[in-house]
Amino acid sequence: MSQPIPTSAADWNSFFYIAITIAMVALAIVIGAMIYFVVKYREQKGQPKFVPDFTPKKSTAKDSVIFALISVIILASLVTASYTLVPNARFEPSDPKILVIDVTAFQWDWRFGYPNGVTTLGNVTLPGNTTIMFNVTSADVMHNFYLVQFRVSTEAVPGRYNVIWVTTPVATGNEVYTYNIYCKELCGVGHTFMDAVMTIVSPAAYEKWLASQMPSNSTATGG
Amino acid sequence: MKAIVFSIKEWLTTTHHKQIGILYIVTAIFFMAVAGMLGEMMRTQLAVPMNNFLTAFDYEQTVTLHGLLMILWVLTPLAAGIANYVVPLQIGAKDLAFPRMNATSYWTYLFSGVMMISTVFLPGGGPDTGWTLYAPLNTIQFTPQPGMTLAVLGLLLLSLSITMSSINFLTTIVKNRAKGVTWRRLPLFTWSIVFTMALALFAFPPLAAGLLLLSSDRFLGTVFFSSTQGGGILWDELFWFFGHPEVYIVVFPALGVIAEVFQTFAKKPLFSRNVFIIEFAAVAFLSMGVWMHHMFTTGVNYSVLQTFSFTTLAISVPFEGLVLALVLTLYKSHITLNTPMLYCLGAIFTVTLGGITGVLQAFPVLDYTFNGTYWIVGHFHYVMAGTTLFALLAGLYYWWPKITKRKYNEKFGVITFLVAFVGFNVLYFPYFFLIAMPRRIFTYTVASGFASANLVATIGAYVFGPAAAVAVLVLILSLRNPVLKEANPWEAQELEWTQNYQHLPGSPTAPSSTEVAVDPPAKKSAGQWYWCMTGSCKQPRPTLSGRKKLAFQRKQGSISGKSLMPEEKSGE
Amino acid sequence: MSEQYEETEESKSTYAPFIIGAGLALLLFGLIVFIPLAIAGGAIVAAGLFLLFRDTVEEKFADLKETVGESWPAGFLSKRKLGVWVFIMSEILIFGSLIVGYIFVRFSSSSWPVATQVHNVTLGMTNTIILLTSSLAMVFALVSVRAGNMRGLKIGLIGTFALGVAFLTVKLGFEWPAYYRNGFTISSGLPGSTYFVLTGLHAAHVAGGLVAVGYLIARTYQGGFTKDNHAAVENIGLYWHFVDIVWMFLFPLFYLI
Amino acid sequence: MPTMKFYVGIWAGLVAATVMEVVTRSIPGAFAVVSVIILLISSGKAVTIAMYFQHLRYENKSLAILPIAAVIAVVILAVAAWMSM
Repeated sequence: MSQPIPTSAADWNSFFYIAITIAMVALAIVIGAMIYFVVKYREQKGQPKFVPDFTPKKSTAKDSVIFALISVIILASLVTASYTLVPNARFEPSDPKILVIDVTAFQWDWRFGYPNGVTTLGNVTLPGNTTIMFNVTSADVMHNFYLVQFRVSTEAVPGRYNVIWVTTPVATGNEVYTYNIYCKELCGVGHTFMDAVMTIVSPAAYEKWLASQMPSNSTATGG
Repeated sequence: MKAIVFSIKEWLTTTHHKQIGILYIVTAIFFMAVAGMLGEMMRTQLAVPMNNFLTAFDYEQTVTLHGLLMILWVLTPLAAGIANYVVPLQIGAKDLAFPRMNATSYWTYLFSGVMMISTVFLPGGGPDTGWTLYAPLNTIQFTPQPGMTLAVLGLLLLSLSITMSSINFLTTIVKNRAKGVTWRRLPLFTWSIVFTMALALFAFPPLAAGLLLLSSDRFLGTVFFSSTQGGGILWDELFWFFGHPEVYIVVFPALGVIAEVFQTFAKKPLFSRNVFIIEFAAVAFLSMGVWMHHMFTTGVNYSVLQTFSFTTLAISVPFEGLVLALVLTLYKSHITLNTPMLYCLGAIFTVTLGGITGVLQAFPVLDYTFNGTYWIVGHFHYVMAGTTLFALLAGLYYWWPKITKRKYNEKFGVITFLVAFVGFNVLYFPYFFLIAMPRRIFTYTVASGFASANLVATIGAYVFGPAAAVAVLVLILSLRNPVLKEANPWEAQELEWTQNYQHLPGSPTAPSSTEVAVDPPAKKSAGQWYWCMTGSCKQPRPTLSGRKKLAFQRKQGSISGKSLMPEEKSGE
Repeated sequence: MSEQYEETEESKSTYAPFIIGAGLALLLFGLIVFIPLAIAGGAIVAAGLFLLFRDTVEEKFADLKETVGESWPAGFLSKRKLGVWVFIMSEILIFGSLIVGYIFVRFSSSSWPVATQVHNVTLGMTNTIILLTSSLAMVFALVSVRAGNMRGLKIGLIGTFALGVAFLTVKLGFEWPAYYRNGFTISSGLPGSTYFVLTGLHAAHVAGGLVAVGYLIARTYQGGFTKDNHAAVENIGLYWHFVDIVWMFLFPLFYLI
Repeated sequence: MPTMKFYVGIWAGLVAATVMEVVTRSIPGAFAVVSVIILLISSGKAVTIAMYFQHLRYENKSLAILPIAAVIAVVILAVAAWMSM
C-alpha cells in the first residue's frame, strides 16, 4: 500500500538527509583520524622503549589559533545551516480556507472536535489537499500529539493550546489514506496504546462523512 | 584481598577520602547492576511484538527506575567515587576539606538509593512516570501510590548529598592544593571535577526546589503541579534547568578520565591544554543556557526556539573542540593499546556519534520529530551510557593499580572491551532507525514495523550487559594477583602517581607508613611534567615576563629541590 | 587495620555521618509508611548531630594541617568560610528557583488576590523588623568577640536566638492561624500554596539557624570562642544574614505586591 | 571592621526602608510601577545586608563572584521562564 508522503514530511526528510549526511561526514573525519592515528602511532613489539618528553612545545600558540579557526568554521556553518536550511518551524499558511480541528488528549485517547460540533474519538477523518490547524490541549496529564508520517508533533499541555499546521495530501477520487497518530509523552499505564488514526478522503467524501456524523451529534450540541 | 576487606566498623566510621571513594565506587557498581538488570528486563519485554513478559505498569516502573538509578545513582556517583580517591592525591591534599561532610554525602547517597529501590516493594508500586517525572502525572491525583512519594523524597535526599559533595570538592580544590599546584598546573581530571561540581552546585538546587514543591503537593495538598495554570511548564522549567547541566555533570568526568588516560598511554601532553580547559569552561557556562531545547514541543514561542536553538548549536562548538583536542593528542604519539586506552577510544567514538546526533536536535524542526522517540533514546544512551560508562570503566582500570596495588589481566580486559563495544553498538545503533517509535511504550504491534530493529537491539543488550558485568569481574578477580612492586606501573606523569604527598617522609602526620615503601616518589627517569613538582624537572615554561617572571621564579625556587618538604605552618 | 589506611585515621573515625544518613532516610521513609518511624528517624538525626557537636567540642576533627598550599584566588578565606559561601550559593539558587516559580505561576494564573487584603501587613512588617534586629544582634556578637568582649558575645547570640524565636512565634503563632481561620490555607489554591510553601521553607531555615545559634551559645558558655578563634560565629552569622536577605524578598513579594 | 555605631546606623536605614516599602504600597498609582519601586527598595536592602552585615564590602572583591554568579543563574531561569510564559 503506497500512500503519498505529506509535504511536511517531504520537507523534513530533505532537511534531515542533508543534516545527517553532514553529520556522518564529520563523524567519519573525526573517527577516521582517530583510527588512523591509533594504527599509525601504536607501539609495536620490538621497538626501542619510548621515553616521553613532556617539555613544553613552542607550538601551543599555533594550536590555539588552529583550534579557534576550526571552531569558528564549525559555528559559522551550523548557524548558516540553521538560518538558511531550516524551514520555518511553525509556518503560518496563507491559505484562507483552514480547517480547525480541536484535539483534546486524555487518559488514554484522543478526542477530535470539528468546527460544526461533531466530535470523534480515536480517529479523525480529514479532506485531502486542505490546510489543517490542530489546536491541541490536554484534559489531564501531558501527552504528545505525534503525526508520525507527517513528521510533526506538539505537546498536549493541560491549560494550554498548542497549534500545529499540516497540509493533507491530495485525495480526489475514492482514495482513502490512513496515517498514524501516536502519543509520545509517557502519560500513565495506557500510554502504549494511546494512538489514533487519521483518515484522508476526498473533500466530497469528507462532506458526506461529516453529514453522516451530524444527526447523532446535533441533538447534543444544537440545543 | 586483605587490603580491601576490613572490619565493618572501620567502613562505617571512616572519613578518609580513599575509603569513601571505594565505598562510592562499590555502591555505584551495585546500583549499576540493579539498573542494568532493569534495562535487560526492558529489552526482553521489547524483543518481540506484543510480548507479555512485563505488564504495562511494571514496564513503566522499570523505565523510571532504570533511568533514575543509572543517571543519578550510578554515573554521577561513580565519577564522584573516582574523584574522591584521585582528586586529593592529584592536588596533594591530605583529604577533602570537610571529611565528615564527605562521609555524610556518601551515607545519604547510599540510603537515598536504597529508598529509591525499595519504592517498588511498597503496596501500589513505585514511580511510573519516567525519570523526567513530568507534571501533572507526578501529582497524587494520577500516581497515588506511596512509592512515588518515596521516590520524590529519595531524590530530595540525593540532591542534598550531591550538593554537599559539590561544596566539599569545590572548597577542597580551591583551598587545599599543595604548593606548586597552581590552576595552570592542575591535572586535567581535577579540572573536569571542578567543572562537574560547579555545574552540580548550580543544577541540583533548582531540582531540589522542584522536588520540594512536588512533595508539598503530595503531602500537604498544595496545587503547584496539578494546577492547569502553568503547572506542567513550571516543572519542565525547573526539571530541565537541572536536567541539561546534569548531562554535562555525567559527561565531564568522562572527558577528564579520557584526557588522563590519553596523556599516559599516548605518552604525550594533551593537545593545546589551555584551550581544552577554556573549552571546558565554555561548555559548563553554556550548559546553563540550553535547557529549553528539551521543551521545543511544549508550545514555547518562536523567539525561545530561536534563542535556544542558537545556544545549543553554540555549545556544540566547544564540546567538539574538547573531542578534537583529545583526538589530536594521538597525533605523532606512541600509543600503548591496553584496556583503559581501548575503553577511552571507544568512548571517543560514542561521544562523537552521540554528540553529532544531538546537534541535529538543536534544529527545532527536526526535534519536533525526534523528541520523545527512540532516536532520542539512542542519542542519550550513546552520550551517557556509552561515553561515561566506557570512560569511567577506563578510569577504574587505569587507577586500579593505584587503588589496589594490583594489575588486572590485560588479555581479559581487552576481550571484554571488544565484546562490550560491539554489544553496545548492536544495542543502541538500531534506535536511530526507530524515529516513529515513541519512548516508554511497553510493547508494539506487528504492523508498526518496529520489530526487527528491536530484536537486534535486544540481542545487543544480551551481549552488552553481561560484558559490562565481566568488565567489573575482571577487576574483582585481579584482587588475587600479587601486589605490584612498582608504584607507577603505567609510567604516568600525573601527580597521584609520581608523588604521594600524604606519605612524604617528614610530613607531620605520615611517617610510619608502609605505603612509603610501596609508593615512593617517582624516579627521575619516568619523565616528568614540565611543571612537575619533584624539583628535577626541566625548566618551567618561559612564558612569563617582567615582574611576574621574577615572582614565578621565586615560587619555582620554593618548590624545587629539597624544599618539597612541607612548611611547618600553613595558612588556615 | 590495613597497611593502606594510616593509623592516623583511627582518630578521625566517627559514626555521625552514618547515623545522620540512616536517620534522614528513616525520617523520610517514616513519613510515607508510618509516622512514629519518622519521629524515630528525627531522633536519630538529632543523635547524629549531637555526636558531631561532641566531636567538635573535643576537637577530634581539628583541621588537618595541610602541608603546603596554593589557594588563589581564595587565599584570604578560611576553607570553612569558603564552604559557607558556596553553600549560600546553593541556597540562593533554591530560593531563587522557588521565587521564579512563584512569579511564573502568578503571571500564568488568570486571577490573583490583592496581597494587602489577604496578608497582614502589620505582622509582616513587624517580622521584617524583628529579623533585621536579629541580624544586628548577630553583628553585635561578632563585633564583641572580635574585641574580646565575651559578655557582648553572649548578649548578641542570646538576642539573636530570642528574636529568631519571636519571628517564628509571630509567624506560626499568630499569622498562620489567622490565615487558616480566613480560609486562606495551603491547599486553597495557588496563592495559598505559594505563600505557605515559600514562607514555610524560610521558617524552616530560621529554625535551622536557631539550632546553629544554639550551638554557638553552648560553645560560648563552654568557653569555646576567644578573640582569635571565633570563625564559627562569623560563618553561622553569614548564614543567618542570608536567611534575613531571603525574607527581604519574600516580604514584599507576598505582603505588598 | 566598623564600629557598632555604624552598624546600628545601617540597621536604622534598613528599618526605615521597610517602612518606606509599606508606605509606598499605599500610594495610589499603577500597580506595576509601585511593584517595581518596592522590589528595587528590597533589592537595595538585600545588597546592603550582604555588603555590611555579611561584610562583603570588607572582603576581597573576588568573594562577591560567588553570590553574583548564583543570582545570574536565577536571572537566566527567570528570563527564560518569562519568555516561555
